[in-house]
Amino acid sequence: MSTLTSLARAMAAASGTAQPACTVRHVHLSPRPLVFIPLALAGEANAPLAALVGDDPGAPNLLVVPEPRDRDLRFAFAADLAAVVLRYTASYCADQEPTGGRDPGLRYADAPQLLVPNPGGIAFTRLLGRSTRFRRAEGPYAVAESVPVLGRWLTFFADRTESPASSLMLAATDALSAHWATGQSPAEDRNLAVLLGWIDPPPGMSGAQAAALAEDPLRSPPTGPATDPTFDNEVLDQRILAVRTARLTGGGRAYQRAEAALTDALATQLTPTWTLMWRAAELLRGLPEAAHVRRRWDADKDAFTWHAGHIREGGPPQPRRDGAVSAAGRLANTERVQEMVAAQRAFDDPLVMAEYRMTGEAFAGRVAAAEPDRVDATGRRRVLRPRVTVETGDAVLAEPGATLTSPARPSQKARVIAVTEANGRTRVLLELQGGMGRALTPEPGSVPAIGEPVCYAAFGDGYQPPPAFPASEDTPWTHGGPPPRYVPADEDAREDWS
Amino acid sequence: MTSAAELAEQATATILGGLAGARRGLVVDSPPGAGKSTLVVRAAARLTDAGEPVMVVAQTNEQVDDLTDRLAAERPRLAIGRLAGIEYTPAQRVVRHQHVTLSTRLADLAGCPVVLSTAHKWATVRGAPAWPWAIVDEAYQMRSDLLLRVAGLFDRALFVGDPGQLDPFSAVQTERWAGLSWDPMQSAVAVLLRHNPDMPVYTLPVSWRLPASAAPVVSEAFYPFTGFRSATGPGERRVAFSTSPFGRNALDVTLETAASSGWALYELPARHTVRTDGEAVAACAALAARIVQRGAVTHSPERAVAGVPDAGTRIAVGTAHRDQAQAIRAVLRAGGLPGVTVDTANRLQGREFDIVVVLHPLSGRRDATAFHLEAGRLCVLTTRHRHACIVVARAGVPELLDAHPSTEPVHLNVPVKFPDGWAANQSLLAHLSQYKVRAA
Amino acid sequence: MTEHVESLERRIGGLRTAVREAVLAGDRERAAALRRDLRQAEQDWEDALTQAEAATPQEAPPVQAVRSGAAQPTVGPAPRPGSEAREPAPLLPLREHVHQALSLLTVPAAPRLIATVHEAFFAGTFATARLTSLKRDEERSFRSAPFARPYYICAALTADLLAPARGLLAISTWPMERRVIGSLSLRVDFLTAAIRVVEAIERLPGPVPATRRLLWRFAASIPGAAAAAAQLDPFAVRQAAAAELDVHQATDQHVRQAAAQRARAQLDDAQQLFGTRTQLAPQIDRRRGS
Amino acid sequence: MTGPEARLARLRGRSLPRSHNARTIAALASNPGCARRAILDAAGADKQRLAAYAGFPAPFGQSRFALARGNAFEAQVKAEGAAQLLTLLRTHLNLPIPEAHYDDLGEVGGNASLDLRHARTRTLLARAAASQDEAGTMFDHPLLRLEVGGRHAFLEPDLVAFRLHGRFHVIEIKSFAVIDGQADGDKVAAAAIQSAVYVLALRDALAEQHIPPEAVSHETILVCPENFSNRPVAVSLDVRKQLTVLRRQLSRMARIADLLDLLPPDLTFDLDPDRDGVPRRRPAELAAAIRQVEARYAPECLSTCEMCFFCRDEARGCTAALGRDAREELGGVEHVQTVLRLAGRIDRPAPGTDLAEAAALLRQAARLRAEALREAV
Repeated sequence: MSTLTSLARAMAAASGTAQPACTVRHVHLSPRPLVFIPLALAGEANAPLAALVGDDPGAPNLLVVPEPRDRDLRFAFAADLAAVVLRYTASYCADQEPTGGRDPGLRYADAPQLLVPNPGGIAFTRLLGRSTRFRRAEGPYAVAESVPVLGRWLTFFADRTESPASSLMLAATDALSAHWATGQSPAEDRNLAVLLGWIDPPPGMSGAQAAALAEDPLRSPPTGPATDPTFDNEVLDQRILAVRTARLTGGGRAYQRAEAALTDALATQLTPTWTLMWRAAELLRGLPEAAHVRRRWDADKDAFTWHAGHIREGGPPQPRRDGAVSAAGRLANTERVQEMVAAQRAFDDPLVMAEYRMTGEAFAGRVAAAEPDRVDATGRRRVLRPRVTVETGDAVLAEPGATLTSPARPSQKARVIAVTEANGRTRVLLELQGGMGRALTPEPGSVPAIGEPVCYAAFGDGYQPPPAFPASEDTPWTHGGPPPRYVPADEDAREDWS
Repeated sequence: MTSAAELAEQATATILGGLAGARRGLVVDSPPGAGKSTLVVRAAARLTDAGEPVMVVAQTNEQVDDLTDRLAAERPRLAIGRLAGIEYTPAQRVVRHQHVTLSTRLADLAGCPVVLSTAHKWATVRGAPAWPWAIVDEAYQMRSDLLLRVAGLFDRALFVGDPGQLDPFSAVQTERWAGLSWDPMQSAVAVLLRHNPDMPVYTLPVSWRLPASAAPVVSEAFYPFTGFRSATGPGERRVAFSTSPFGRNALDVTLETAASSGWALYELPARHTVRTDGEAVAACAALAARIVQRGAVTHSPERAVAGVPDAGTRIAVGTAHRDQAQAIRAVLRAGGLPGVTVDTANRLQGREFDIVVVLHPLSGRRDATAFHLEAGRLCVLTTRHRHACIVVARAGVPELLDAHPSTEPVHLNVPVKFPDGWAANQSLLAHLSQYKVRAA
Repeated sequence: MTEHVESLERRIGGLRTAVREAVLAGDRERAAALRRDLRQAEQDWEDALTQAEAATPQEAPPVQAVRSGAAQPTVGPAPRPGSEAREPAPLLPLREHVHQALSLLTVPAAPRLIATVHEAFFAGTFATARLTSLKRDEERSFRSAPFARPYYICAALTADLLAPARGLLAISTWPMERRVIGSLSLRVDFLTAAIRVVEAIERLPGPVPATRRLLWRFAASIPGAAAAAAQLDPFAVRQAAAAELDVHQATDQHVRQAAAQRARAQLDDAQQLFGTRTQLAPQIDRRRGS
Repeated sequence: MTGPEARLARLRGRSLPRSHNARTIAALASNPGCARRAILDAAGADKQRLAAYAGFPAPFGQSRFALARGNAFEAQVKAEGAAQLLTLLRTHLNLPIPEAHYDDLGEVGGNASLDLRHARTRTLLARAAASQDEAGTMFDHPLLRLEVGGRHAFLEPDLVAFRLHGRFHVIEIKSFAVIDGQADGDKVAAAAIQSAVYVLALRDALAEQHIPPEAVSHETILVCPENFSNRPVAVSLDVRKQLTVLRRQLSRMARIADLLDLLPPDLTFDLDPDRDGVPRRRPAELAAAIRQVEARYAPECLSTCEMCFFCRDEARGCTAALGRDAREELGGVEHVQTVLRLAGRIDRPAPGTDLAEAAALLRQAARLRAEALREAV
């Protein structure tokens, strides 16, 4: 959030329609995402109730747990889900492409993408992954072979959502509200139906009106994983009870009838969201893709390729919690990536950059003066150090000595020599280095010309190397010493799920 | 009753004595200005005297240079190594010592029984034999994950730090690690003690910096469990003004109050403002300027000559946000007072001044946030001064605190952090309210 | 027929929405009224369908199912699939089943435990809800014709006030000492019950999964009885239970005997079986906290 | 009745008073700045009913499954003299084996009267605190009392445990899961502050018997299902922070009187029920009455307060409705329209006046936004 997005909210509130918060799309959107809409039984840690899942808008798979408190049926559900998810991920394990970078290798040419309605969907996925990935296909409480594999994939997707750079799994509400500002609070934006009401109201209706209507759980059922309490109390309860009783009294046609009734009821809660999800994808696709998105998606492809290999080679499942070293490594990495993504977003999107101009971390203006051929002879050898003076109306935080970067010339560093203010405008004298070719005269266009509109930011989108951490087996005494190696225990596989 | 000096000396003796028998090392909590650096230097000296090589870890080049300078002065014959990064520009106070070797590579410092550097630089050292001892300074500002990167370099360590100051911070979501004993977001000391609960923790009992007027207040608000006292007694630290005011405007009354009591609360009329509140900015600058104009002279028993804040170099203004600091700096520059230090709490950590003007983090706000409530922030701002602290705030801060919803999520197995910012703010405000001066 | 069913289904759908609207609007009265209509409609629908399916007699009419379910939602674990659950054979009345279970346990017990024990050892489940009414029937029968029956399913009494202890059933032929409950008695009885269950298991010809599950329920709450469900050894459970029993028994006995004497001295026959109730001036209704 | 009491009664009207409970007391900390909520709670008004009648029913209901799960779990850990709980306490508080007493305070001699239960609770707890021999270990559903704004509220912790030579521990049984050592932070926060309420009440009860507050531990025990199972697990909660906040907020309940003075003397939320209890008051009129008491709406209310939709509707057009951050970032300007007028240079406040700084901020934001959007196309 920033003053600019808040202003956009204010404008949306006044006008009754959502306002753009970005000018380009900052997330990757797969041409064939896997939409996953889970419903959970209220009051339970992670009791799947039903799910609508599939990569074809025209052909959703409806999975139902007719008896949500029944362990065996839950695993049956997990197996059904595995069938869909694993078929989908497998479909990306065919064509390969060479990886860029220092150590060239092969990676899968594209990666899967999971779309859930909201952050709750991500949390549910993480828990479902947690509750299935330690299971085993043999021994006590054996489950279908696909179940633990599903668990590891779901965990993988959920974990990736913690990386600001990843698009492997997206929550529709997050993706949408990152690109549009509504006239309501971020808390309310977490309701997909309402959010879409703002962004994409039906003809003849303002966004505000559409949103208000969408708040009625009868008109647009909650997008999960939580269900509407009145649905639980007035519909679901009887339907589940009917199924249970029919089962006790020997199944047969009564059971089929009861189960069908339950399935219908759950379908009424899920199908509206299915439509919303594909509409959301469509809207996002409508935005032009930001320049850096492709590069970030490549990293996602690498991650996907690595994990697929890890599973294929029989590597262990993800641990319950991070060890000391992996926790520190993950934090450092996330911080690095977050900084990088923030910079990339600003460089790709003037509206995002405007937020930094607001705070003075960046400024834009026109080149008022330039010495493109200036050569610095003070050092051992003469070097090309052109100077430009940028005049701007923006606030400027940068102080002499600071190094700035321009989205137009990311490979070029600009050192602040002087900052002077005159009648409300600021003049910044910059000395340029790099990105001008080898000679003592700059390549054409490599130095901003007088009158050229330019923007300079206190941050660059350059790559910082990850910090080095000790190997996990060298965890020092300050952090509890080396952790025990993971050995799959029967206890893991046996863990109740009731 | 024993004198402050004796108390402090006893404590230091115990700590230095404790070094010998320490299995893994020990932790020393140091309230503001309690002689943390002195202890570090003496410990380093003591260990090297005993023939034990020592690596000294501090958090910033600034801190490393200070320690290097002081150690060099304390041990003129000791070969001292200053390990630095490539981008480091050597400080005069370091290079002037001939027995200090400066290098970017540890190999070049092989001959030095003691090597000082920043944690980040140490973290890049690989394959060196383990040091028998490390001294880690500002350990509460050091993050657990940074300690993880350097801890492999030493067998035992003396961790010194101020538990009351700002906690390590991260811009990313960290719930994932909540409750883990090695949560990378903890401070180095926190993670250390959770894995070595038997490690002895000492406290330095005397603040040399804070005056008698501040020690009890600060101690109660920010160090509820380990109290401390001031080295100087009531009235021993004085502020006098070489000129007397013409009228009695609010600024001068505030100065007088601060001079006589060590505290003052300059209260602007209640108003919700934008983050950089022009009036508050002006007030902070005006107060700082006025201190200089009035030729404030500070007397303290331990200093032979009275410190004269020439052009305000002994004066600082502290804020919560960078843009606030910048605005105040601009006004002071325009007013011909570039000497006055203006900075945020984060940057003022570990620094010391005679008189400090504080723009209260909650001044003019509608809602308090975790950031603005953080005990450490207020603690840093109100513990930089040797003589007096003037807090500038809009009226209504107590109401703001009372209206503050306390609904932060609670994570299991996470030790509760004390003091709680909300409570600390309440208690400090209660004290300040006695020294309130309403802006004219 | 079918169009009748379909119109019913439309009506049901409409009513469901109406009910939820009423609930959402906070209109409790209207919601209740609509629910009544809904239940009626649902029953008509079921009836219609069962008529249509009259050809399949082996199937118990689900009408009951839905109605009873609608009357009171079940709380607690659902019957597991495959556990060949069936109502107890009609030849034995409910009180007999309870008597069987209690006699096995030899201590006052709560309906849920009674039901589980019975299911484990005598195959056959019954809704615990039915047990609460059972005690009332027994009291009525006793008061109309005292001691007409060989035994009554009666209450356990609180040691201090000799009032019926919440949710405990006992057998009238037990000595009063066994039927009064001091502050340690529930623990003592729990351990005793554990031992009885072990003995019962040892009497069984072969292993019965249900009984092991029951035993684990006990073992898990007795120090040193068993590390995990996997290595559950009846003998060890008995040892552990006995060991802890030794710690409590004397203290508990002491309290119980004293209470029992008071009961015999102060209470009439009916009260001795079903307890007394502390009478009070009617309280003005205050909603409970928490 | 006179003074605030009478005043509150008049506000409540003829409906039954809803006395405070742990949840409403805990709520004191969730939006302490809101006079409307403070008054309605103090008056014991049925917020759910009022909001619904005024046309803004609360958005949240309780699912039957959640309730069932909650009750089932509590029943399970308390079955057979709280056998499962006892096992947990033995390891968690290293409770000695002989300490296995269980006293059911849910009713007294088959009578569930609150006063009777409260009296008995006090006697038993006092006896336990005083005597050195086994005088109770687990007290099931003791009934405590806490003074809130001059009125007594009855409070019913799930269970209070007492350890010989030790202290009382408040035990809260919740049915949300603890998975790999962590649980939903908001649910835990709610549980923690509720436990803190019980700690206060318990300390009060014992204080009457001159037993020092330390007798009640500030470490309360949370009992939850572990991972995905029904197996209970116990975790300690240090509720010192929550206690500080609660004490402060309770001490501020006195200000209710001052708040009342600000209200028109004839103000009431009575629904004017007829003989069969059917309300006759015009909803619009009730709404007007409620609006007389100032609210402090924030989107956070949407998950915590029954009045939220009412207040949100009232706050429409205010920056507060966009969230605390948004309002802050919009320079704290009260109304959306003002924001836009300032941003669009329609209003130009003179320098030094209240809105001048906000205006500058918003103008710059508007300028940058416009520029960026122009640049994009």
